Amino acid sequence: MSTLETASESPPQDTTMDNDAPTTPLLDVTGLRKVFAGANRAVEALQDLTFTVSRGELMCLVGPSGCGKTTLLRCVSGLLAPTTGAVTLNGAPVTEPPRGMAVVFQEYGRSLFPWLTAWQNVELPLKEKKVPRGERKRLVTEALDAVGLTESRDAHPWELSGGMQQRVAIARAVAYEPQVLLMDEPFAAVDAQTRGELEDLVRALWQRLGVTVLFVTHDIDEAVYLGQRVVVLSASPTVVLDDVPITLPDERDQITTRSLPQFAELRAAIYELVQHAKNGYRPQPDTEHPS
Amino acid sequence: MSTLETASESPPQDTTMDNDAPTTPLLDVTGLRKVFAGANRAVEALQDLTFTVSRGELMCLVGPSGCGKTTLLRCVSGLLAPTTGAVTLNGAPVTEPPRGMAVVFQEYGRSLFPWLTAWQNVELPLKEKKVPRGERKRLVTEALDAVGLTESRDAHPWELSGGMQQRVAIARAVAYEPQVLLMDEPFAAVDAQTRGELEDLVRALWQRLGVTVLFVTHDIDEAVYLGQRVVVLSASPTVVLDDVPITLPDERDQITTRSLPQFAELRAAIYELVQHAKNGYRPQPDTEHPS
Amino acid sequence: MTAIAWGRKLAIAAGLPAVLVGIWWLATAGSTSVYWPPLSTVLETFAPTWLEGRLTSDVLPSLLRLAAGYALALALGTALGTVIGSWPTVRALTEPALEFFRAIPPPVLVPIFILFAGIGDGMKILVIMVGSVWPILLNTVEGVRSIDEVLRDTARCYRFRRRTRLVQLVLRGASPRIVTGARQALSIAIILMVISEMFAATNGLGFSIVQFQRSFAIPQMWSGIILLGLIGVALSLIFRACEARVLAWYQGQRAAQR
Amino acid sequence: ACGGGESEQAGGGGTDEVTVGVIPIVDVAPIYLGQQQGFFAERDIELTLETSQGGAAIVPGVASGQFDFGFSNMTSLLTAQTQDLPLQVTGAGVATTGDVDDDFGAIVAPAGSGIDDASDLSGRSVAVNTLNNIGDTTVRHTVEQAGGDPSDIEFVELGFPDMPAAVQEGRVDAAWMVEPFVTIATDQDAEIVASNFAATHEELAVAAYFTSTELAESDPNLVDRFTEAMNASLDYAQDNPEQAREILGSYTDIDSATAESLTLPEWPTEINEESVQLLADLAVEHGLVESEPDVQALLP
Amino acid sequence: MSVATATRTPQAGARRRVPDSVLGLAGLAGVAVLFELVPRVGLVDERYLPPASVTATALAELVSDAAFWQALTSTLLGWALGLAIATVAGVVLGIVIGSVPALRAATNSTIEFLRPIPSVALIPLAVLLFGADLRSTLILVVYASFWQVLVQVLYGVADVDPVARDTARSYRFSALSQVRTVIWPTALPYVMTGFRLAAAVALILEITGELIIGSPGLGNAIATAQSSGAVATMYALVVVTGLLGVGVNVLVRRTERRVLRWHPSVRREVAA
Ligand SMILES: Nc1ncnc2c1ncn2[C@@H]1O[C@H](COP(=O)(O)OP(=O)(O)OP(=O)(O)O)[C@@H](O)[C@H]1O
Ligand SMILES: Nc1ncnc2c1ncn2[C@@H]1O[C@H](COP(=O)(O)OP(=O)(O)OP(=O)(O)O)[C@@H](O)[C@H]1O
Ligand SMILES: [Mg+2]
Ligand SMILES: [Mg+2]
Repeated sequence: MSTLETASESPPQDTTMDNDAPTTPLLDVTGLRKVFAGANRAVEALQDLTFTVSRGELMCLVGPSGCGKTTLLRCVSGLLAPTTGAVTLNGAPVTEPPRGMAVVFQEYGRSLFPWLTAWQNVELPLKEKKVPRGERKRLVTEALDAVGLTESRDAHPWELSGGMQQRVAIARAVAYEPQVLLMDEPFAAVDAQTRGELEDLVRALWQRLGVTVLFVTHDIDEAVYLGQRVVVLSASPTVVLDDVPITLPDERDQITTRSLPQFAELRAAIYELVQHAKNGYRPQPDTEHPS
Repeated sequence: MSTLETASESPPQDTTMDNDAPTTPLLDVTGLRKVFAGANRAVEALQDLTFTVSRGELMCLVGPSGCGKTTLLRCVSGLLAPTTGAVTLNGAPVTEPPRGMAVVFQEYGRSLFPWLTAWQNVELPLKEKKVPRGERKRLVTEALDAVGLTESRDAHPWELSGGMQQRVAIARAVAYEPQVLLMDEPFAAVDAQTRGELEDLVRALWQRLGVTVLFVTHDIDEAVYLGQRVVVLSASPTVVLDDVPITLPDERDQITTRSLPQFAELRAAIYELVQHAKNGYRPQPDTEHPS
Repeated sequence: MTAIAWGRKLAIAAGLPAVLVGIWWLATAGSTSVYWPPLSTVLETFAPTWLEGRLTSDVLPSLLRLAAGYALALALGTALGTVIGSWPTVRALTEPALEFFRAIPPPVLVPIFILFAGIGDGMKILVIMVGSVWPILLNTVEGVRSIDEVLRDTARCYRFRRRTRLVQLVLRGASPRIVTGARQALSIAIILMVISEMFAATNGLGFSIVQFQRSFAIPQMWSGIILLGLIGVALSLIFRACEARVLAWYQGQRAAQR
Repeated sequence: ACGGGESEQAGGGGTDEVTVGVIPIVDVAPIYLGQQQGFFAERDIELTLETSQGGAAIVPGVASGQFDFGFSNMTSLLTAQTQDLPLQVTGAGVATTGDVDDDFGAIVAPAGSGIDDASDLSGRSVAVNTLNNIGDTTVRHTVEQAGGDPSDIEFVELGFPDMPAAVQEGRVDAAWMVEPFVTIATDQDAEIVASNFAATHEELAVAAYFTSTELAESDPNLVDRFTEAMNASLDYAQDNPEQAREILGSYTDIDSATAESLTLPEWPTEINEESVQLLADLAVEHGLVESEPDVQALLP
Repeated sequence: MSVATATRTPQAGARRRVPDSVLGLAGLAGVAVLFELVPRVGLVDERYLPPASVTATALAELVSDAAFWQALTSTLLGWALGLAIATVAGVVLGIVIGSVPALRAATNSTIEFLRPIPSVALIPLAVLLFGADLRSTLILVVYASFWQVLVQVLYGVADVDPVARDTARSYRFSALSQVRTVIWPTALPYVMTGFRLAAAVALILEITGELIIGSPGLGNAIATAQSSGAVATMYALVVVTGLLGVGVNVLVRRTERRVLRWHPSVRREVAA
């Protein structure tokens, strides 16, 4: 599996996000609250979320099922208006999807255009970005190759297995070379081996392009392996339970990193946090860690 | 989380499957081959699969993404006609979905009826099975409770998170009390903690009702933890790569079982097999294990 | 496809019509009723009535007007439907007014069309268009409204330009329903082709049928009705060929064995 | 109301229910008047009048026995006769005034159009309500008699109500219309070019009441009573034009001013056979029918 | 095209306070103004297309006339009856034909043959069978509107999600339950559209039938007004038919908002 070796040839990046000093937070989420008011039930999905993400950071989000990770990602991407609170990207409030952002949706199957082949699905956003034809062809080929779908490039989504569909969605985001990458359980449907390869793909992309990544996952090993930071969310109504810095070396490797004792420690700590979250533990105001 | 304690009250089971001696294989898959012939491409998803599953067995299926696990499950369930080969259930060839079978589809989102609430989705198959009202109510309540969705019972699928949708699909299968249960990556969208609970739910159901379970997963730990046997499939075009018996004690437990040295061994062996499969290794005729 | 498969297909398609024609033939065989002439008589009059000159003098002009009216309806219906389906406000604003016009019988509207478009082909094309635009419009609106949200979000995230969004998301997403509407509009257009020729016409298929009817040339009238039906079948075959191209992905998806 | 065959004999003391298909125009004023005056009730006929847009619905209705009687123009009846429809004329309906300057049907052209008499119509477009019917045959005949060439007139089919507008806006060069549209059009600066009915034959029988041969044979008594009542009505209308104008308001929406000024037709009780033969000849000549209609058989 | 943005952002939510009914009335008022202006500024002659105000006066006269209400009632009755028959027949046959592929293949050519035959061409036949009474018009109404429903239902049935269909099959839903629980809900949006189309077509045919055959009703009144040159009265009647159409649509939309609450088209607009 190639890892997009052609880093140096990537096109000049969109400038909208580069006009700030590199240390300022790129993304600022303040007091975010979202209530879904349906006809017969109102659900407070997010109660009060506040955190920041610096430029070029790789942050993982974990939390119990249904706690509001998808909702948070949709607010950050400007697809959903929060009930109160604000999302600021690069100093500007986010009201619609910002330029240079790519999202891998949890509902990967529905996010692919059924009338386009795998190749066309990956290519379309590049066309939109006005990437010249030759460059486009290279990016699409590489992305499909990186996710192992070279042979299925002419298949329509409904001719692909679940995992293959998900990989098309990943290839689309990867080929787009975004500045901000939001991924919502992107590897849920692929096998362990492929998963490892895709994890390395994301890290390679992140290191090569300096992308800021928000990565939602249920796999705690994955969160620890990938992230620089892991934010743990409480159960619904959701607040931030903890923000764990991952102090592993930057050069990571599926075998060695995962066998570090530090890895096991972090893993255990976060597992315990999620368990707490699942069981309804909520931080008291001014309390930092669960007992 | 309750574990459907009311085992003794379950209704008398359908008799179609009980007329054989308990040692005969319940399910017999012979020379199964499936070619998808599209307009511009033909894919040989399954090349030649042969295996049997005994009554009351819990078998896990693993294999690289896109190798044909879903296709296999669909052939077994009678939803898809194989190109050649045969599936026999209880001595009778399977040509349409047999009685007393439940399937949890990989595309959980699309398998829920959007016009019904979570409760109604779970209840509908029971209505079809003519389960009396009171009994039905009990089964649905218990199943939703077991997957932790008691509070969202009146929500429509699109008001639920991905993991919640998947749990509704699981609850539907569980409440149905099937004799054969086919599950296609049923826990892909739920968090680690919930996943463990659901694994225990499936094992409890299996032990209580003597269900025969075919369980597709990407998580090798899960396959080892759950199964009595793990069948490893090769990459496409697919054959059976290996059939690993899981020699763990029948009483399993998330903490102790997973920390058994035997668990780690099995896990490592299967991981290696999948890796082989992924890299295109195929068994030579009369060769049993990869080097 | 093999010859046998083709044969089977043909047999299935032609089976029921053959039975129905047989019944018709038998039921009217000895008929003396002026209005139900024997089918044999109708068929005998078919060739002399239509094949000797009327094909170019009446059928062709009708078909040309039909094509023009239908094409306009298709363009207008899709365009308007896309706009109305995309913005709920536009829909709320225009829907009652459109429903108002939709409920008015075309024959009653003809005098107004004559006022604006005269009595030539323009008026007839207008009648065909106005009558057949509705199924396309309604279906387009509903199709656009029900496009999958995740797909919409995807398009927004990747910041598709208006044009791309229109073509790749809205139109293609709604295309199964647009095609449904177009299919329905086709037969309505044929009906309106006849109705439009009841006003200020001097030639045309509908005109001829009405003339036969008025001069009590019943077998000829029946042969005209049969011709209309045949045209309907032929056009629907053409339509299906187009549909198979435009909706290949959709039909594949719905038939997909997964 | 349907099924004339079942109607009992008047001798039985019952009343016959009779349905008549008519067109809501000036021509049928007598039957409404007769109904009002009780001419039908006197003869044990309970009359129901059903309005249709034209002969296209009335002729089949009568032929199939759904209407007992109907009202239609003579050329339609002649055409139906050649197609072997079992119809029988029972009595006169309406006829031309015979006055070429003042008839209830006329060819009308915009003022100053250069069309001064019928011969000027050659090469022009003329609107008629239905093609290949009494309108265009009589117009052709009129043009021919005036010395023009009828072969290159372009006839256009247009409903009477749309004609005044079409003439005024120049969509057609001229139009053949009947009352009240002649009055409406002339009120709007159009001019009468010729009166085609009167010019064709001064006693032209334009339309008639008719029934099916079946009813005529099975219940001649009823047919006779209907014809008697009808003739009484025609005479009454002929003698009381003011009442005829008045009754228009009951079954049409013609406004009263127009009703006052429009030209009423003649309502004789006799059908001028010679004029019908002329219509038959014209129908043959202009290719409306393939065979010679049997005028004798059609008329009572 | 900012398809979805409008409803999502909170500002837009605040802007869209104006209720739909008000917007709809505004739209109708716009049409009325147009029809007032077009003849007034002399685009067409007032005598042939009277301004809206003149038509309104004629309409006011009409509604005070008992005969008008009689005509309206018989039109509505014939229309409702025909529409009901056509809808039920169209839905039932559509589901049966649509869910049995062999039937679909066998009937296809026949359906395509019958559909384009204009109801108007059937008028002589209808008259022949039933004369000028209600049933003739009823036949026309049913014949014409039946196809509207049928075709929509056929396409609706074809729209069933394969995964949902498989779910129903795997739980061994009986054929009838599959229709009730999977096919019907999927086809429902199509049925709605079919019904809306059929409602208008039925009204059109009811009125055209009355117009030409002469069975009692609004159409007959229009014919009388037409042949008397009473232009304003005629347009007043036309306005009435148009308003009937608007009324029907309001009802359908209401129903839709109730029964299609789960459908993306509705839930996006109601919730968000
Ligand atoms: N459109 C909606 N209408 C109503 N409630 C909603 C809607 N979308 C989400 N919710 C509710 O909001 C809560 C959070 O949902 P969300 O999808 O963000 O969870 P999640 O963290 O992504 O879960 P998962 O890991 O299972 O995907 C859930 O309780 C869900 O029921
Ligand atoms: N309807 C179809 N038409 C054509 N090809 C198909 C179709 N369904 C599946 N395939 C192909 O068959 C192969 C096996 O697909 P399948 O869905 O069974 O894989 P899988 O093992 O379930 O994978 P995953 O773990 O990713 O879900 C894939 O290569 C896929 O592209
Ligand atoms: Mg989620
Ligand atoms: Mg799969």
